[in-house]
Amino acid sequence: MALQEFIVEVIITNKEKARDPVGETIKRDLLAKKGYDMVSNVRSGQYLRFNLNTESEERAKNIVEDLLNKLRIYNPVTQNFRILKLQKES
Amino acid sequence: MALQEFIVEVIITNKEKARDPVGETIKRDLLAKKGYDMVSNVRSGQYLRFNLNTESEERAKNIVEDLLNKLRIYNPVTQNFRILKLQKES
Amino acid sequence: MTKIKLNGEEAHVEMTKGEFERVKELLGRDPSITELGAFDVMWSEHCSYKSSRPKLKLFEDAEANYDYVLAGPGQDAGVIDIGDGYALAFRIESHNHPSAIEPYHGAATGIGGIIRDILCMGVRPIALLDPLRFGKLKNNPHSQWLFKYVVKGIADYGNCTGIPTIGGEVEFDESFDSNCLINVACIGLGTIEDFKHAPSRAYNAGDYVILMGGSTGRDGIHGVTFASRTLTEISEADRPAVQIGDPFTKKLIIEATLEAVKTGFVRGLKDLGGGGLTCATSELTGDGNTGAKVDLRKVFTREPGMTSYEIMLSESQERMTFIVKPEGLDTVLDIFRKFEMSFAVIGRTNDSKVLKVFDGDNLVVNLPSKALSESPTFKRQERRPLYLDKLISQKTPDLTLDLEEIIYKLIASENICNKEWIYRQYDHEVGVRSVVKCGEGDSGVLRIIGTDKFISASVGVNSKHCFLDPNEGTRGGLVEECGNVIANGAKPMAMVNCCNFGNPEIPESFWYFSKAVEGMNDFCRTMRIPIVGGNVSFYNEDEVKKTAIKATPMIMIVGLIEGEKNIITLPFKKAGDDLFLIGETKAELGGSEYHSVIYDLEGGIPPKVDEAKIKATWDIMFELYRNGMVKANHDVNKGGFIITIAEMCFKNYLGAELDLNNCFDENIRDDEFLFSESYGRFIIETDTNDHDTILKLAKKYDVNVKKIGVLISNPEIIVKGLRNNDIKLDVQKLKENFDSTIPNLMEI
Amino acid sequence: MSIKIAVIQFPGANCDLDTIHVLKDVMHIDVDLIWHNYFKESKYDGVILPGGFSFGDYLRSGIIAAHSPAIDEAKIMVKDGRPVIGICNGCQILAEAQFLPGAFLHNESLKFICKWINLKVENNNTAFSNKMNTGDVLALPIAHAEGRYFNDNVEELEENNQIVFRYSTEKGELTKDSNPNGSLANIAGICNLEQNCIGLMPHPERASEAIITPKRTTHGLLFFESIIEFIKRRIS
Ligand SMILES: Nc1ncnc2c1ncn2[C@@H]1O[C@H](COP(=O)(O)OP(=O)(O)O)[C@@H](O)[C@H]1O
Ligand SMILES: [Mg+2]
Repeated sequence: MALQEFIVEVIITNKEKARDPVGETIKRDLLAKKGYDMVSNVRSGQYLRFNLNTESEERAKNIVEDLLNKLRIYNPVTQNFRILKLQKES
Repeated sequence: MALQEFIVEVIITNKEKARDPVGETIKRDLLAKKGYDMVSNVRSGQYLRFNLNTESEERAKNIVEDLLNKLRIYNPVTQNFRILKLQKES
Repeated sequence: MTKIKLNGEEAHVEMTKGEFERVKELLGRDPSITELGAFDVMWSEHCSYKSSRPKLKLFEDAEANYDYVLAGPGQDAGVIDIGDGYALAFRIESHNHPSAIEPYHGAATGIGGIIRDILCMGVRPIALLDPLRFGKLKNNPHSQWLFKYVVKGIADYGNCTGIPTIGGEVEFDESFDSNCLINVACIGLGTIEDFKHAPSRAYNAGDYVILMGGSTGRDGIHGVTFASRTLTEISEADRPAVQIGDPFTKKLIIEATLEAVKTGFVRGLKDLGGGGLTCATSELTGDGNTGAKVDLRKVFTREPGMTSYEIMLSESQERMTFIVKPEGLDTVLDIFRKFEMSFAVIGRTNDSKVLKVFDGDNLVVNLPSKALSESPTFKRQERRPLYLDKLISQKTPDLTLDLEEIIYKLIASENICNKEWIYRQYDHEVGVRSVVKCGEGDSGVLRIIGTDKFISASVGVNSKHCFLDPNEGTRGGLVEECGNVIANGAKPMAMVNCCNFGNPEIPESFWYFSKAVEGMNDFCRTMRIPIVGGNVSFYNEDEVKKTAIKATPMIMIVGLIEGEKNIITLPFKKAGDDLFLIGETKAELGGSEYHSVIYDLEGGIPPKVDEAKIKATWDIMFELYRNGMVKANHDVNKGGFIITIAEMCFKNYLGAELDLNNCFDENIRDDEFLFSESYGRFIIETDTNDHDTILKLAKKYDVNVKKIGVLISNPEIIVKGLRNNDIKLDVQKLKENFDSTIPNLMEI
Repeated sequence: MSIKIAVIQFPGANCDLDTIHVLKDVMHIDVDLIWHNYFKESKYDGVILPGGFSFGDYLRSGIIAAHSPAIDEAKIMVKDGRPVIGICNGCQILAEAQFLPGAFLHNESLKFICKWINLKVENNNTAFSNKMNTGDVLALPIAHAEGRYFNDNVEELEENNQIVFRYSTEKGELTKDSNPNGSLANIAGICNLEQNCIGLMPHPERASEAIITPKRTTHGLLFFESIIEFIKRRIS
């Protein structure tokens, strides 16, 4: 099968228990600067984008999941990850 | 109008023409060395998730765009941001 | 921007029409587009010092006049011989403009640049310093944002490369609101052998030219633009104006470079900074009186389709050029391979004295090696600003406020308060050399492992004083920075400076530069301190207010301490000891913190410097040191000696009882005495037994020395003998005020 | 009997030379500095992973170095009971390599912190603490951005005696103020079940010579002496 380029995007966030000082600080700043009290929560995380040449979207996703786990790109002790819906880049 | 809770997710990355040493290092020193040659590029970035109580999705998005700019959460000189499609959290 | 005609097309360049004519004359033909770009960049103010060079000629003789100076102005860094076979290199540079738009990456790449300058002297970078200027923090989110991310940028880059930031300085003042000053300094240590191995010149024909480090991208190209077409498809908007630093790669470059230098096969070394490969290849061959043939297709690029113009002018970070002996090529390349550094052999030197750059088969640059460094200079007009007379004639208002309140307020001022918020973020101990650490003394003191020698470094200047009188203010800055190293027991050895001024085309701005340089030159000649390097940053203007920044000729002094026992520290040690004020206190409140914090006043005559008196003060200090009589020392500057004493009380939580009767002359007011910023003063702690000897020495050296009090165990400062009521200050409260200012402003 | 120690040089390590300096120049121990790709365990009685920023600490402190071939070698050493010590970044690497339980997160303040702290000895049975007494309070500096220890299960660590050092006051009290980075239960150093693999965030190599310590102490030496003592006991 011909190879195609796929883009897989991943978001890694801290588990709730591990706290998220970045999010907490942004929230505190927002409230301190007033006018943004409608924001009730901020969480931060890490974003990674992989370009892969594979046979299918499915396969691309599987590879990324595999490398996230095998290479511990996220740390399962403290973090979760989520793969974003594939969006064809413009 | 009644307020509703919306979740707005943002991804901040360095502009494509700017370097991204984190992504480069992940690719060169981790993926390439562990045999993931199908990965042709890695970019890193920051992820932020805001919970807001507003009248509408549109308004929620506007507020987030406004605060990203006003509070200099991203720097337009070197970075871009992108708001993800609203996804109802499970 | 100037419009010129090149090959029938209209192009926009930074250079003037006259300069373009000069280029054509030099070549006897039209330049190629790559050559034009090369001249445009190399003849820019930043690279060529065309406005400042005529003035900086004053400094040229350091190498000839001081036997311990190994490299003086004109080299990538100044280098001195500190004995025992060791060489010390140091330099200071500005990164103001990039940091003002992107504080994090701007400051980080500033650190990256200064490290490269030191590295290309063949020595290991062992310390960083960071004198900074911002607008006031209070009620100014923009200043807070700049300050926060500049400090983080310096921290992340310095910490990651494993070079301790051992000191710095910061002032907050409205004139820096939109144009902050980010100056960074680096010190390197190596053997004299190391230094000799790595001249930044290519002296020999037949050596290999190697590019090592990060890949070459389109960053930082200040393009010559054509009216009718863009240079490449990539539009300006897609080019990031500010570069992204990569401290990890820099760390590997440092280690790989030092290991390569140790082999003895490296014959020349040059970093790639402003002007990129153009600057590196032309300076290596031009200064070495050789030529070279270089092929740009060998350069490893980050993006496809880069033109020769772009490759030659790219300012991508983290790259070095090596000139390597043919027989050592494999050895050197193996070292690069070990560190997994990218590299390319891009050419060879020859004795043609011509730099030929090929893009595959196309000859794109064909210039005499020296041509690019032969920029024209400008004789700029200078004129003293008219507003100064009015400013200087301003008087200190009558003293009606409570002195205690004033002191509590002064010690909390942004310019005086504790700077711990900054240096806690810096790894100031990596390298296991830091003996006097940040906040523990007036200077940073490093040991030279394996010897009983120590170096001391301090950086700064008082921008308010320089604004009112650039000559006195600059000489004052020298007194203060020398005073800082002397306070820790060191002898000042050499100076480097970073001149931050406004637009040199405006006579008033150029006058500031001119007077500052004259001040530096006069002082350093009189005091026998070699000026071994510098950097000039012009065009520092507030675009909103259309005014220049306060003139800031940043001074860095490096000193030497022989023997651990001669290191002096700042904190008071023991109740019962005597306190002496060394040096004369005059009614000099012009440009003081007292004026600005208490009266919001910017005027008055700033303190004057009398070199003869300063010399005598230093002499007596060194004699006191030789006699082992000084238990603590801190020089006096912003806020006056009462602030100095308070700072000395904090660490060991001691107090002081001062009796100022007979200490100051009749017609000086209490506030003038307490808050004067007269230069060249120290507060020292001594044993009561030494009292008489000290006063005898004062006579011998004809220095104003007054016992002003004693240390007490109760943590309070009591001041008697004023014309007003006695003062009683709580050391705890002083410390709280001193400590809380920056955290309160920054940590919301 | 000659004892030989290895200090691994990961790309981006920056306390490697400092550690070598203390072992070699101050303690006169036979020690090699070895580039991570070249490290072979068989010649060594113990190994130290020094501080710094391996691979720039990009992605997460220690994670990329945890995939280095040097870690496979170190694993052999952990298994057969030789001391494997991680200091600061080395400690983060050992956690990412799962030699040690838990993880190190960004400091609560989100800032890099360089300062002297007090460290209380909780377990003096390990390869890195046997020259100390339980309850001793030592002066050491920290210098890190990601030092906040986290683990799902502290009780288990406590039961197994895996908490070796904690941040404390000068008197040994475990207060919130004495915890510089928000570490769980003030934890500053941990070990594996066998107590031969230890990770410590503070820097003993910066506290081993009186001239560079604020109170002229040399507490850092106790750590390195413990390694030697552990090796001697093991060999004999
Ligand atoms: N920008 C900075 N970076 C690092 N250290 C700094 C900075 N500014 C001030 N410091 C440190 O804070 C301490 C006090 O600085 P300063 O108030 O300028 O000294 P002085 O008492 O000589 O005027 C010194 O150790 C100095 O090195
Ligand atoms: Mg001082």
